[in-house]
Amino acid sequence: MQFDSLQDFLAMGGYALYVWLSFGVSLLALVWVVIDSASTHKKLLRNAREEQARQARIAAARKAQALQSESQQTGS
Amino acid sequence: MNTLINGIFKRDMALAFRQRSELAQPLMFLLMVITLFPLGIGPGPVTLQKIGPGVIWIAAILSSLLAMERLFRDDFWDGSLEQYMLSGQSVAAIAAVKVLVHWLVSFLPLALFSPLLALFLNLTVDMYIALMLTLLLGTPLLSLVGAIAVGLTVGLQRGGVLLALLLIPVFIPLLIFATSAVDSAALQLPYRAQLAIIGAMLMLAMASAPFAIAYALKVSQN
Amino acid sequence: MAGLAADNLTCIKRDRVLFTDLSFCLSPGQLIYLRGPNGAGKTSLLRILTGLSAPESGQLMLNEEPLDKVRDRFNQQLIYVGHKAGINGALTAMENLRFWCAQHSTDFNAQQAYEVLARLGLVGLEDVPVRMLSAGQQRRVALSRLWLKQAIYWILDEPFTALDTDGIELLETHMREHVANQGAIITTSHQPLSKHAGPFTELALEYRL
Amino acid sequence: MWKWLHPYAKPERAYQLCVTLQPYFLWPGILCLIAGSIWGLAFAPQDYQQGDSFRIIYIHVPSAILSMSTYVAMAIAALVGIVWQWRTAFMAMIAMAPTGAVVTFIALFTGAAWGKPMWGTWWVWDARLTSELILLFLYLGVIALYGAFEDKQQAGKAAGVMALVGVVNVPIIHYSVEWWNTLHQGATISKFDKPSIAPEMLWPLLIALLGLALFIAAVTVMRMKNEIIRREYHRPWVKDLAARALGDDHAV
Repeated sequence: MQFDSLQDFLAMGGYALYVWLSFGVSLLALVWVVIDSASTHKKLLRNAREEQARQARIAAARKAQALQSESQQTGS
Repeated sequence: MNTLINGIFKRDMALAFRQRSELAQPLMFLLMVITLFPLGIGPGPVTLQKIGPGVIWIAAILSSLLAMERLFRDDFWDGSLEQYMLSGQSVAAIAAVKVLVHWLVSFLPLALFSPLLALFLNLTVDMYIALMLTLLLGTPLLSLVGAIAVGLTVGLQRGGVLLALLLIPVFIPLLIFATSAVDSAALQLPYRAQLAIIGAMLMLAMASAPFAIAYALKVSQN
Repeated sequence: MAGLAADNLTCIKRDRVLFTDLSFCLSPGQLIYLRGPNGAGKTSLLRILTGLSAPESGQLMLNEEPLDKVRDRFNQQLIYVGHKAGINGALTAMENLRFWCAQHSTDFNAQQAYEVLARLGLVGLEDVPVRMLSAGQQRRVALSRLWLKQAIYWILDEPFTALDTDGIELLETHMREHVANQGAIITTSHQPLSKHAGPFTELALEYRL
Repeated sequence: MWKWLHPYAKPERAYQLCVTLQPYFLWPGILCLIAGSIWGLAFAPQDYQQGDSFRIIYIHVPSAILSMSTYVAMAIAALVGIVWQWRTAFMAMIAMAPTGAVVTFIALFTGAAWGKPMWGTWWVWDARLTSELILLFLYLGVIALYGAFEDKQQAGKAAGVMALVGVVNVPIIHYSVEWWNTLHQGATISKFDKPSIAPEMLWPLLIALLGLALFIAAVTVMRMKNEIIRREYHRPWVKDLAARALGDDHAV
């Protein structure tokens, strides 16, 4: 340990502002990248599920339409 | 070879002469930007001489960004580019010829303009010669490297600002070496080293850029 | 199978599957009429056939050889008329054709070009910048390539757009003659081909989600 | 090697690989970063000239080194993608870009914060800082170009070409800026001219460097997963994945 006390450590020999600012901003930036990647991941998965649901709806609608036209033909 | 000369070179030349006014616009822009500096900074001859080389080169790079955009734009939108690609000629060779024509019609006039610019910014004769040499060596490099980015952005609706964002950082070394050559000339120092470096970069670009442009155009076609 | 064969082509554009495992063959002496609703991938298919864009999977064969190997030979035997006409508006019709012929290593004969333009109803408009012409006249200039270059394969994307009935008949007749001379054509069109076009094979693409 | 790597050109396999690799990069990376920082901040000896302000080195130098290497890695990925038409390579490339840009930003910021006590001003046109700034521009250019295309396949190729153009330029920029710096240098002494560094100072630096490298790899892998999903969202395996990952918060 290069410092005698916690106060000393935090003061960084008078350079506290610069040292802690550097480390703080770097930490924030790195954390931000991780959070951004993780939240994008969630969002994309959600999009994918919505897209699949949309596809299913379209398929169902088409099937219904096909059935309807078929029954009309047999009816007439 | 014949097909390149008759099909591309003569065509682009004919088009350039038909669109003279559009070609002149970047040159006028250059002239006006350079006029702004004495007005904004003050007309002191010493100051002007000090900032002159940098100002001329920065203005040249900015106006080249404006001029560059039309390199493939019309051909892309009217479908001529598709026809080039199906002509059986190498796209790299076609791109090289187009860049050559573009350089001849939009950068060579700039070199002819430069005595006027030197006069405006109070450059000495030595500096003027160095400026001329760097322009002659450096502007083909601008054209070749710029054409890669133009090829990439040609299919985008709003490619103009993006083109500048892509190209300005890439042009920084050229700016540094070219202005340093002119500065050396001002101090009566030799500047062959700077010219040699610009020449080396130009050789590298001449050897590789046409293929990169061809690939970029293919990507844009997709 | 001589001709241009498509083998299991799949095309995905912007995450949408346009078609999968499409196989067909375009042989000399054949006219294929490519049909399908908007967005079915007709233009994409034609661009894949020309080599302008690459399919997601599958390959193209020319006379049983992979097309990538014989691309130059294929280009010599290909005329593509796309959505975009490939005509520069600032140049005249004659200039456009002359430069195009030079690019495509085709001999250019001014006399012949005048005749072709005359046949297409463009007498007196040969030396006018093309942007002054109407849309239909510009289309005719683009189509005059079909008379100027000798090529087996014609790939035509909506060639009838903006043409009047006379123009359509002229082009259809020319297509029939070309097929009769062992030419091969694949074309798309909004309206069905008429009897002038001669016999044709239909290839239908569906719109899929 | 090509035969061995090829299965990973398939998106699903590549995704699985990313999932497997992620923890091996992320946790050791974070661990090393923490260890390097604490060692550097609390236990490494003071610099006899710069006092405690030199401790910024433990974040500045690793980020400066890795910002350059990330760009080179990006260009290598782009080259692989272009030469072998390997789509996953473009995804890897674009996954690295934002991370690289953030690391470049860190190098710039810490450089400025270090410069203030040393030079009395936040920004000095020092050779290293200037090259970092231009490097940041190059990163931003690649990201902007990628974002400008709707078709992400096309976007990847275009951004790849730009990354290659940039990487040819990186050494040229570096030397040109150094040249320019020596021409225009005033009284500033470069803070990076250290003839030799004491081993007690060097070890934490190396650990921090390793930690940041692993961290960048971890984030790259995370973002690559995103890129794969973005392009494959219509495939059934993504559906299963979404069901598994989001199954519990379905009600929300």
